[in-house]
Amino acid sequence: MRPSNLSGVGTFLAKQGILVAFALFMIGFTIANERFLDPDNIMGVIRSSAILGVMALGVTFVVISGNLDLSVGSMMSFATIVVLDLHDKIGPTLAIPSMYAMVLCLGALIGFLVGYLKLNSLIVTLGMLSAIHGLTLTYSGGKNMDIADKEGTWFSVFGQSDALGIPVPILIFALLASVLGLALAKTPFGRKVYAVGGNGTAATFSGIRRARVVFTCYLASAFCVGTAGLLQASRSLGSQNTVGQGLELEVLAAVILGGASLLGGSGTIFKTVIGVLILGFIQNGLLLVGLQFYAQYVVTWIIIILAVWLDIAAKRGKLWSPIA
Amino acid sequence: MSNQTPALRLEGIVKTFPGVRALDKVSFSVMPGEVHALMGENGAGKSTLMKVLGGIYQPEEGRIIVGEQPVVMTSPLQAKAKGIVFIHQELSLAEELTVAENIYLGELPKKSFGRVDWQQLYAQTDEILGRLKVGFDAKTKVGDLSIANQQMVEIARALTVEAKAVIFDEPTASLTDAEKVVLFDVIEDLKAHGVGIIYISHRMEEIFKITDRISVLRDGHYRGTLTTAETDEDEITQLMIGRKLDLSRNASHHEIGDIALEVRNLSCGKLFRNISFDVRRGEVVGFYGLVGAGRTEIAETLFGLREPSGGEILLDGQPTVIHSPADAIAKGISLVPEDRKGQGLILGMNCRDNMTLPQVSDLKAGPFVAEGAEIAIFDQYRDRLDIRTPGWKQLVGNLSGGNQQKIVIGKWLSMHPNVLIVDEPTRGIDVGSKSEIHNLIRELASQGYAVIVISSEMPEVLHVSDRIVAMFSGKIIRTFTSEEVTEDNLIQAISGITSDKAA
Amino acid sequence: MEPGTLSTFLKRGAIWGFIVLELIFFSVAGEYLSLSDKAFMDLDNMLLLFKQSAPIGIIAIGMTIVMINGNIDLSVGATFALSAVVLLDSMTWPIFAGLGDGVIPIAWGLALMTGMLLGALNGLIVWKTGVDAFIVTLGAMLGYRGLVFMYNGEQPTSHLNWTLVDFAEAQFLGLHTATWFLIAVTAAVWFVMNRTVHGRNAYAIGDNRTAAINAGIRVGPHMMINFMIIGFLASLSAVVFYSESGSVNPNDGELYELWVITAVVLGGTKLTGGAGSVLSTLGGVLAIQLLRKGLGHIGADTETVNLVIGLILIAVLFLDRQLNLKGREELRI
Amino acid sequence: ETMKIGITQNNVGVDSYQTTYEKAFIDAASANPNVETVVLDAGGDVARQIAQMEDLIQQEVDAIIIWPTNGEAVIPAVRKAYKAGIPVIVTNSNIAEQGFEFVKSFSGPDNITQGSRAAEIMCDKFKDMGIENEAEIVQISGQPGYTTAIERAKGFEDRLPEVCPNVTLVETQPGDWNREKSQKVMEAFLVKYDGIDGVYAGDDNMGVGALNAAKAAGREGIIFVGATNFAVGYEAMERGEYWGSIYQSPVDDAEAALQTAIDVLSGKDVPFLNYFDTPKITQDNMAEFEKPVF
Ligand SMILES: Nc1ncnc2c1ncn2[C@@H]1O[C@H](COP(=O)(O)OP(=O)(O)OP(=O)(O)O)[C@@H](O)[C@H]1O
Ligand SMILES: Nc1ncnc2c1ncn2[C@@H]1O[C@H](COP(=O)(O)OP(=O)(O)OP(=O)(O)O)[C@@H](O)[C@H]1O
Ligand SMILES: [Mg+2]
Ligand SMILES: [Mg+2]
Repeated sequence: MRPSNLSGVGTFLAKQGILVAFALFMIGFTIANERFLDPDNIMGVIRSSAILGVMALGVTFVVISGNLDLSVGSMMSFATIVVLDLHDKIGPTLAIPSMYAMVLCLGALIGFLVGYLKLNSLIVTLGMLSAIHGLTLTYSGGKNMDIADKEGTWFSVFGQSDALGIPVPILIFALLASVLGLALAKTPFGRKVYAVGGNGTAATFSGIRRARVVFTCYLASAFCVGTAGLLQASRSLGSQNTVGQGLELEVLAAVILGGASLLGGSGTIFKTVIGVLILGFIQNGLLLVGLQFYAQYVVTWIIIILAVWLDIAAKRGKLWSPIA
Repeated sequence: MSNQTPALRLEGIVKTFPGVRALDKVSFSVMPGEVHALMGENGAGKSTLMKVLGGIYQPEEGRIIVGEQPVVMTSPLQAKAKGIVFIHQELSLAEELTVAENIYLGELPKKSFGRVDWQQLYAQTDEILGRLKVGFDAKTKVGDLSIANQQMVEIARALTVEAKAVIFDEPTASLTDAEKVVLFDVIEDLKAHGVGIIYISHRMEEIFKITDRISVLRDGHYRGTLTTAETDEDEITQLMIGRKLDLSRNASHHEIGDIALEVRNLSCGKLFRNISFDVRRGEVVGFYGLVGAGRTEIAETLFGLREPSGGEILLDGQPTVIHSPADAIAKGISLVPEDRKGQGLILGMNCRDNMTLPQVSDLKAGPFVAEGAEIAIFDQYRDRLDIRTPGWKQLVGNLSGGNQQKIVIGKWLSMHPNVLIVDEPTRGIDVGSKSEIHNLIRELASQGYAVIVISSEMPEVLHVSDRIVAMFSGKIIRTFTSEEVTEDNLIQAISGITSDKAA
Repeated sequence: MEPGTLSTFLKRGAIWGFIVLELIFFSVAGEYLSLSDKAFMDLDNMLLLFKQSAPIGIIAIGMTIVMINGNIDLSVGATFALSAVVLLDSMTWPIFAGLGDGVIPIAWGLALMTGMLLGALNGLIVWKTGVDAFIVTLGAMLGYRGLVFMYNGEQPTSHLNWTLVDFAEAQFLGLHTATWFLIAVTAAVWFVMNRTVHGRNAYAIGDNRTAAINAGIRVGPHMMINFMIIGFLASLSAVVFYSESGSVNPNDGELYELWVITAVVLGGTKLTGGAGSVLSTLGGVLAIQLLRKGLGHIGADTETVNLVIGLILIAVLFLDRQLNLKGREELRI
Repeated sequence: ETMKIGITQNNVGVDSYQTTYEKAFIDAASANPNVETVVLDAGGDVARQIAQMEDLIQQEVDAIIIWPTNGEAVIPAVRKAYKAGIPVIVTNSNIAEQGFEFVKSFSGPDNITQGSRAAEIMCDKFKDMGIENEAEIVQISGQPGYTTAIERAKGFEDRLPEVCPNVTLVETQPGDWNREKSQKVMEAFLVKYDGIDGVYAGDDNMGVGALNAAKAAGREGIIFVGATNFAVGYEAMERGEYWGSIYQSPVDDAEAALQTAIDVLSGKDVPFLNYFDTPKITQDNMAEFEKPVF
């Protein structure tokens, strides 16, 4: 076959449409309000996106494996409440691993149901959304959970302190993104995740233990959710039962904005991070511009569609869909 | 014929994909009432040319002329309106719908209020199915049919409209002989009605049997047109691959070793019963039978995909239970499945990753996949199987059908299994590569592998096998050695005519 | 047999079996746990069940066809609210002042138009841009909600018209007005999906879009029609519900999309498209409503309700899978 | 003879006020041997609340207490109960006037007054500090669309110009009763405005969220005022970081509602508007109040 020439720039645009979209928004907001590019603001946005971002990393695995996870929001509330409660009961050093253990158990349950029993992930995780919310309410008795001694605990390091001049949540997000990004892109396990999501039957025929892969993806998701809960708890040292409510859709939006297909088999951690940042900066930028929250809704709607449209239009080389 | 106007004509067609110039100024025409073969190696551009004709792809250059009118076709709908019917190489069916709805997909008969006229639909469908002499009816769900029967549903679409031209893109790849006969009758019939037929196939005997002329493509270029009656296989292959083929069997006389795989009284529900056979190292055992005979199911059971309801499997004399494909692979069994799109490949993944998928856990550099080793494996089998792709990064879904099949074969060969099971290994593969794959199978045997070949092509089974197991309706009728077997007694056995039963 | 007949109905029987289980359980448990002297399976209570299922049910029927078509619509909750705002607000517009109760059909018409337009907008975007319906409607879920708030700030939009309330509360042949609408919608959509060319093409598109395109089906318009139908049904649901309640909060209908999708999937419709049945969706809706009602009947508290509803959803799915297992000889994939 | 009382609440679990209310209600009911209760929760969904009203009517309870999700949408459902001869008591936030003829009594706090008291707290503090002529404030309101949120914002916005005409309210954004959301909103406010002197939040949960944002950004001296004092707010006041709020007890709220229902059923005369008092609480007078339990 003789290769036909595509210009380097064209290929780059086609592959990274989402990055281009991202750059455009940043420019737009900067024109609208010069404080937008203030380093403090940028740091602030990334820091407050970190919690959503950490969750999105795990969900990326689940989505690439061809499944959904709508339970992350309520599981994050659970993690936050549990770690705050245990903080006062058994101290932070034990509270953190105990919280992770509980959250991983929930992840394992979902992974078992979806992976091994092959139940539909949308319904299973929607069911878990509701069930875990019930669990959280039962656990906390429906009350806010607050750490008694807010000044005297080192627990706040995860959410509130800086290291190397960078807020710790951002460092944790970056670290997790690098580790999970490498795991997905470079390890045999990552390859299997793509295979299972791309064509589960063919993956099975290739000797991949599909159930195990799906199970592990949900464990990864649960681990990320636990981390998000930890960051959340540490950031505010107190929480409502509903702290994570509704985050599932935001997380999903970020993952999809990053270009992962809901059908599975495509997406990357890097793009998810971009998706998370886009959402974070849109929210922040619109607040800075001073739009009413409902005007923000409308603008977010338009931006989400434009961003994804730009992305796929660049990939297919045509603005309009060829569908008749 | 030459003083007539062609039914349709393509002139100077150019079509490129990222990294591939699939068609380079190709011209081609078909006369009314002519069966015109389109031949070429895998990836030569046959399907692409036909997709241009069918309105699925738009060419960058060139014209399409239907009758005497140049036309621009931007959608399949327009092609259909111009009387061009396209029977696709890859099945293009809605599995949840019925046979009738699939045959009339896009043109269901209407009554008032946009209602479907079911009576008319079923009447028309029954008539068509009657002509095709198939064993299923109009109301069957397509997803419940075997691949072969699904192919017949595709073919049935050719009979639904007043066609000027019908394109058959490898219609026989998954048909058995009996169904082929029906198909050829249909083609004769269309021909008699003055329809121009474009027929793509890699099977020489079919080409000689039904076509009038043969056009050949190579690497996206038009290579010439031959009159079937005046040519022979050698000339065609020469044009296709630029050299002559040596079709003789490598008479490598090697030692037949110990029994690698033995199956005793294996049963699986209603799918097959009391199956007993063995395969020795260095031996190729062919399985031959009609569609639905249960060969694929045996293979799937051996590969851990089905739970046997009775019987025993012994590997190297040791009774084993095979729990899953992963388990089977660990025990040295490989399976090249018959459905390459559904079971063999991950279309959205690149060539290299597909090929190394079963061994990806073993190819490690530290915690990561050793991509260099992967590329080496890919390169080795690309050369060996002559896979046409711009590079390992190409998505498998963008390869031609035959090249996809080669990826699947490469994937399993690279595992160096003790027992290799290949199910319809050369479906859709061009003559050159086919003989290459046959040689490869023989060679593997000579290296001491035990090989099972399931095929619906009698020449293939006869060509590669040391022994042939004939199956009918879930049972083994007879096992032939290569000395005993003849075409006649094999056909008898697989049709359920039990004259002498010696298994 | 044509598609959509009794046998397919029974084959997807898990949801109906589950409804029977629920009825038995709550009847028995109600004897011990309920304060009420009335039986759970009291006729009036069952009639109420249908009525209370209508708001979600009518939308779920629409979601079934969109999902069969291979798409999804997450914006239904917002469409529901926006149509309600139009319905209630238009009755107070000065131009209609002279009409008295004659404004009612006009307000209905306007609300239904609103839903259809919003649906058409979604459909058009999906069709023309090729962006996945999930993303388009996820965006629209926010965007349409924003429009609701823009309309009236954060205030509820209200207009109580007692004629309308009386009509909505009426019972004809024992069934409430809302129930009649639910039945009519189910029947009409069943007809469209199983008897018309549009319906069958919608199945084909969801099943195998490439095949549909290759067969010359115009995929775009069919998808758009289905989005218009679901938009219409979301506003019909609003019309039925708000005729009776007369006031809409700007965040009404939030999370409806998730409950609607749950009902549809419980009814056996595939998320990937191509398969699904309107009648089974009705079963899914009834099962969820029955669960809520039953838990209220036996006095379960908030935590328990959340916990149980979640676990039951999963249990139904499990039950359905067990019923549909083809046996040991099935391919293990 | 026992009284069967049904209650349909707004959205238990969304914040601890409602949860504490539910607990207190159940406790109060079980302390009274003559009362049996059916406790339902609408989860914030009007449709579900109307269905619950219908169910309660169908179960023939003796009285119904409703915490309306929407003060107008529930009127027809309330009318149904009225027609069925079941007395209805509205709790916490009232229904619209059109429905008054179908209910026996309203019991709860006066949200408008709460809002205006919060404005007074804020203004008084600014006067103390001597910045009542230049102060700039921002508002973080409750869940958009909820009566309580609307009324508290309205009370505040109407009263503020009366007491402190020169204080400017520069921007209002909703915090959805959510501490985390409120923290994000405040972060953006801090970037956008350099001179914020005061923050009014629809409840202390959100107020503390805003406080956390200010602390993280190292901005001191901002006056935080909430409405509905939560334990977190009380603690922040103890630490001197948070200025004041409105003291409102869900236990009082729940007990008042139940008592009203019992009184109605026992044929006693009850006033139609049965407000319980919600006093101002600031760092100055907080010693007079117990720390809230929620
Ligand atoms: N969608 C696509 N994107 C990129 N390359 C493509 C695409 N479709 C086809 N090609 C390339 O175009 C060339 C011609 O493919 P085509 O399918 O026409 O071959 P073919 O002659 O039909 O082969 P076969 O006999 O194997 O079916 C191949 O190299 C193939 O990889
Ligand atoms: N006429 C038919 N109608 C419906 N289903 C059929 C029919 N023929 C076969 N099947 C189904 O196909 C299965 C057999 O498949 P298959 O054709 O793969 O068998 P096989 O012996 O491997 O043949 P081949 O390898 O030629 O395809 C059976 O389980 C049966 O359910
Ligand atoms: Mg081809
Ligand atoms: Mg087979």
